[in-house]
Amino acid sequence: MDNNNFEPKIIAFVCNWCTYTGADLAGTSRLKYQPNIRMIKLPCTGRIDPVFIIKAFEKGADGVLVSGCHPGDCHYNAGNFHARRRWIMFHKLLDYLGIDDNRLHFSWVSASEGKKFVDVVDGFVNKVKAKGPFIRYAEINKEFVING
Amino acid sequence: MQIGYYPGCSQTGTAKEYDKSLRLVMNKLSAGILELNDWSCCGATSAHVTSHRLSLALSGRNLALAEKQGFKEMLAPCAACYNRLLISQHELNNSPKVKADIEEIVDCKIKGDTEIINIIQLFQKIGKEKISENIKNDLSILKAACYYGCLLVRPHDITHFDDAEEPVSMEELVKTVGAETVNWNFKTECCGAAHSVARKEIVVNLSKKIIEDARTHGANVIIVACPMCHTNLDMRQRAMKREYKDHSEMPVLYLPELIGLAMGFDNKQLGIDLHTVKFKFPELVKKSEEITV
Amino acid sequence: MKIGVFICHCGENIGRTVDCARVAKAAAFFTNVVYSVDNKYMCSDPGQNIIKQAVKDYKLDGVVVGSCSPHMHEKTFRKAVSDAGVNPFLCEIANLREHVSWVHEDKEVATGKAIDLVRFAVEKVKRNSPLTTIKVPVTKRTLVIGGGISGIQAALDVANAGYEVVLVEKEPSIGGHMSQLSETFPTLDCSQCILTPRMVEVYQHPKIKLMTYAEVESVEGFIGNFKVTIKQKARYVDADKCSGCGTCMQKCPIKKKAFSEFDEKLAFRSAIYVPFPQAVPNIPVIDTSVCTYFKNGKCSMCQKVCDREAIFFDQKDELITEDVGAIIVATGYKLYTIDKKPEESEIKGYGEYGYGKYKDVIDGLQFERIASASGPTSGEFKRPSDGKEPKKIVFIQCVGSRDESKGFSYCSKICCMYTAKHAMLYKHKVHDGEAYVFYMDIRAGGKMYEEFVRRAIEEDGVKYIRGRVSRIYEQNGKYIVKGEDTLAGVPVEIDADMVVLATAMVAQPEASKLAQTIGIPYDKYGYFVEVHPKLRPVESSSGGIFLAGACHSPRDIPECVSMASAAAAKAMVLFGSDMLEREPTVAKVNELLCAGCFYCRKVCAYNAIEIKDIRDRSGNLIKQVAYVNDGLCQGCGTCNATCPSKSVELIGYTDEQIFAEISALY
Amino acid sequence: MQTIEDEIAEITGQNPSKCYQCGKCSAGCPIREYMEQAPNVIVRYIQLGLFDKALASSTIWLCAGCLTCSTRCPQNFDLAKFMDSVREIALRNGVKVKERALLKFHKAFLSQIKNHGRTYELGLVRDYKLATGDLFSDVDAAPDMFLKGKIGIFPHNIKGKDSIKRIFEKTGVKKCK
Repeated sequence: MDNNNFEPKIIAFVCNWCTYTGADLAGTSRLKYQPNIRMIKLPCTGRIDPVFIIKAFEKGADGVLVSGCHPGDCHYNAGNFHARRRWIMFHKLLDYLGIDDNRLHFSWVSASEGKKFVDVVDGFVNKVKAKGPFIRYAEINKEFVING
Repeated sequence: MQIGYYPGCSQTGTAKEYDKSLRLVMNKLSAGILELNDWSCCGATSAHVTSHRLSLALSGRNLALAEKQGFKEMLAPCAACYNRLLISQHELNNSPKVKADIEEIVDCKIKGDTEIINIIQLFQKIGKEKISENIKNDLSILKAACYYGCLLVRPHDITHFDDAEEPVSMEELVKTVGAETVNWNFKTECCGAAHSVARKEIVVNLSKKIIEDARTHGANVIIVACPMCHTNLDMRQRAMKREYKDHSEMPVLYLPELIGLAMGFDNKQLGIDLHTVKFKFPELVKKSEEITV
Repeated sequence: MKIGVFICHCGENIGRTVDCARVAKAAAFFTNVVYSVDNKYMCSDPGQNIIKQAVKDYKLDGVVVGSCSPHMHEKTFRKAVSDAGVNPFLCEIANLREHVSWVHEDKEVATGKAIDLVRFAVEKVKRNSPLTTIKVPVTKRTLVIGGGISGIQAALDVANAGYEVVLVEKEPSIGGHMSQLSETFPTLDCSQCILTPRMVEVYQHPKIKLMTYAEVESVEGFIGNFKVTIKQKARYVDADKCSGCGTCMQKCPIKKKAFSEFDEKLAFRSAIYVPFPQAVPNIPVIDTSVCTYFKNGKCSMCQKVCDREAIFFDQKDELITEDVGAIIVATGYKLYTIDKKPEESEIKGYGEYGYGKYKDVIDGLQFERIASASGPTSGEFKRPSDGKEPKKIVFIQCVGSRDESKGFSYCSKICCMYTAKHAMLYKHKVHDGEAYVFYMDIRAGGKMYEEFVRRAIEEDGVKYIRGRVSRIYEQNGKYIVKGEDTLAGVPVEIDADMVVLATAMVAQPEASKLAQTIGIPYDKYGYFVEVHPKLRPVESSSGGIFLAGACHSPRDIPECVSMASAAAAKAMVLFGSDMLEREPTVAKVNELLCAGCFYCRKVCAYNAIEIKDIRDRSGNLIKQVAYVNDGLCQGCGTCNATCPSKSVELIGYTDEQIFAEISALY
Repeated sequence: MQTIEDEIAEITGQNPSKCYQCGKCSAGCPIREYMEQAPNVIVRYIQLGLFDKALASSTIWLCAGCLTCSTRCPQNFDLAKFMDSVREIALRNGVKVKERALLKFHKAFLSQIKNHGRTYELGLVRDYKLATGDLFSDVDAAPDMFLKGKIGIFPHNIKGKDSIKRIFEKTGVKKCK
């Protein structure tokens, strides 16, 4: 399939205090980024359950972006540390589930990093565009439909 | 310990006594230095003031040769050569683009892993113990002003010399061979270097300042580690005499010459007699005779 | 559930790139949406009335507003909804401005994204449950960390408003750097004369608990309810018994071993000492690193001569805990210095100035001590090396400031002014003396500041030379200063008797450690960071923790004082109400599911999860389950994500709600 | 169109606008008193786009490359390297060099390298003297050095002479004589 006009679907799980606010800042500074991203606001990256991400892929996302406060300045002192610790295990799980972990991107974007937010989004969107659509789960789902 | 040796042009001419004394001392310390085959000029000042790429390439060639000859470390006793080789290596290692360009020009690969060392590092590597074992003469009557000049210590982030403003590593060596050192201001002040021929008056004035500061701080000899510095500080004293009627001579020795004296060699063996300013210490000569008897 | 959708044009801001009418139409077809409309300004009164009216007319029990960021107007709309009699937490915001119209250009795409975001919100609100805000009590006490002018000001303001204050200072006396200063710009009034009364006021204030020679060990809890542990270092002197007569200090045999910190190493002090005569409290401490008794038990002179028997060599450090509702951090700054032995100093550099090598090349604070009437030279200008009066002084600005290679990139802000003051003070005392100032720019922004500098130049004849000095070296008793006047384009060489370096203001070395202890962010220099540089300059991002003075950035006395008062005001705002309202986003435990593994406790940063016993009627323990303390829970949801049996849920962000949002994708 | 400022940035890998004109370089420059403009002024010229002024200045040729400025610059701006690049550009653009003698010396020096691989004093002195026409300076030093055998009479030609020629051609530095 031709990836040039392929517009990936990307779900972003962001924390309310840093990245969501950073995205607001990108807005107030009228920066522009690619529209493929749909943000889901959570209080803290610590809240993000790996299952969310798998769910996202199952529901047809081509990529998932996770972003929160920088290590050290989590609004909840330690939430993002726990999150970070969780990801380390999580990569293996993804692999096991047949999801190329290049489709998953973690980054730390603070409330003051509107520009960085834009770079992260554009960078990741392009990366996923290059990889093409994530069909595996879609197909599996089809099979389910067929075989009832 | 087998160290590569990049003499540099001066060593074959204006600074042949530097070369002479160095080899002599190294023999005495039974630490071999092996001359780099078919080495060419590093380009010195003239190259880098006219073309950045030229200076990189000229030094690059020698770096490549050193690697061919399998030198882990290579000594460049001339501060200028040391500086050019080091900077070129630094720039090559820090920019793949530049590296590719220069490799194409000199048409061979440059790994850039030969450690370029200066005269002071050389003696540090040999070690104070080993040096002091070979000391025969008492140099305590010498009040030495150690003159580092520019290119030995700068740029600091590349040379990583002990201190950019107040270096002391040469003093430590000089103390090891029994001479006293003086604390003075112009350790790293510039002598005018490459302007020696074309703008002599500049060099004469700068060098005069340096010599006088050494004198006022009680020095009776200046120790250098660079042929250019030596040319300017020693040879130009003739001109100083004409410029400043009251100028009284100040002997200038290369570091290896001083170490040589301590080891009991005489002026002739070390080539000190080739200097413009005569250097005689009867007491010393006597002592060495006593020992040889 | 009956949901109403309201799309705001925000004038042109959203309308320009998003077809709001189309979004509203599209939303009308979502399940449970019974009403959908767009309007020019939703946040305006008429706009809000549309919502209220619709709630009544269509019996809405869920509302989605597509507008600006929830951080802007979520409160506004939730209030509107609750005014209309619907629980405010049944209102969700879709961010169509910051996240759509302002960041995308293509109207088609933007509109599409807007519709998606509204769908997300609808799916979420469907699963919202009515909530009531949590109320927690406020402890109306304030902890002030640091007893410099900022800490003193903040403490006095809060205390005078009638609230208790705990003031913690790590040095033996309060007063900070201001107590070291000779005179202050631009009025040239005596620093100690204006400060000392304040220090005494603090000491005598019934509402202030002063703890000097003490440090904050740890901070637990959250806004309104902090538990602070403070380490009171052993003074070896009983504060209640000591009368401050000072006999111990006079008799102490240690005379020339310890440099006086207060006099910036220009004088010595005894082993048992108060930093300076006007110290508050006027109770000495023993410096165990030099005291003979602590070295070899030989001497106990101070104990012998103390008729109050106030000296106890066996005194130990003790830990004290205090409950406070607000914390004001005022830990101040340190001067960029190189101690007399450069190898011992934490900062290298400026060898070209002979800084740390030459006795007469000193820094700003040392000059303050020399100029101060209470200083080692009792205010007479004598240079440290030989005590002679300097006839020519060179002042150099921006040493360590605006210098990314040797110091810090930032401007230390106060040096221009204090250098002008130094030169002025010198000229006033030594009339035949010459004062030269090397500067890069003169930054004299402030009331009567520029005028002050002009006075130094025009009336007192201080010579200003624009350029950085390159080298200073000693030549027969003089210090040769090599500079360039970049305005005239001529080299300048001055043979000075003394050189004063206006060295940079830097963050306290332990600042970053403290920041981690109390949980506030700090920048790469170690300065503490405010929530918003323009609109919330004295609040840290941790609720209830405020910033005052030079711990935030280089600033002069008036700025420190005003910042301190601002921080105090913020604390008092907090104390204005007895109960704190908090978002009800807290974790809840499903006790039936909970297996009692208590992983959640391990990850909870607030110790909000307790162990609860479940007993049958006859009171036998059946099992233990996790229990969330609403007061402590901050709602980060880490427990939720960690719980293996999914029996902890974060209200407002339940798995169900998030799955719904995800499923709503495309 | 690449401006001279861009060229400099390319050669030195640093942006001239980094310099904030504090003058510490000029303050510490050993050659300062002989220069027609202070080193920081040359940077200023470039910053202001007054390229001709910069390229024509004697200052760029008097810089001895002692690196004092680069070592002490508070902005980590390598001024010595900057000066090299300005000189290089001046030559490329055929700007009339005020410090003829210095340039002639450098050219004489390079021609030695080009032709023999190493410098060879007699040749160097000869070329230089002929170029500058000042035959009688250094009368104090030269004979003395000559007698002491410090001035080689015959050039020492290295084996890899052609590789050196190649270097000169490739780097476009042809006219050394």
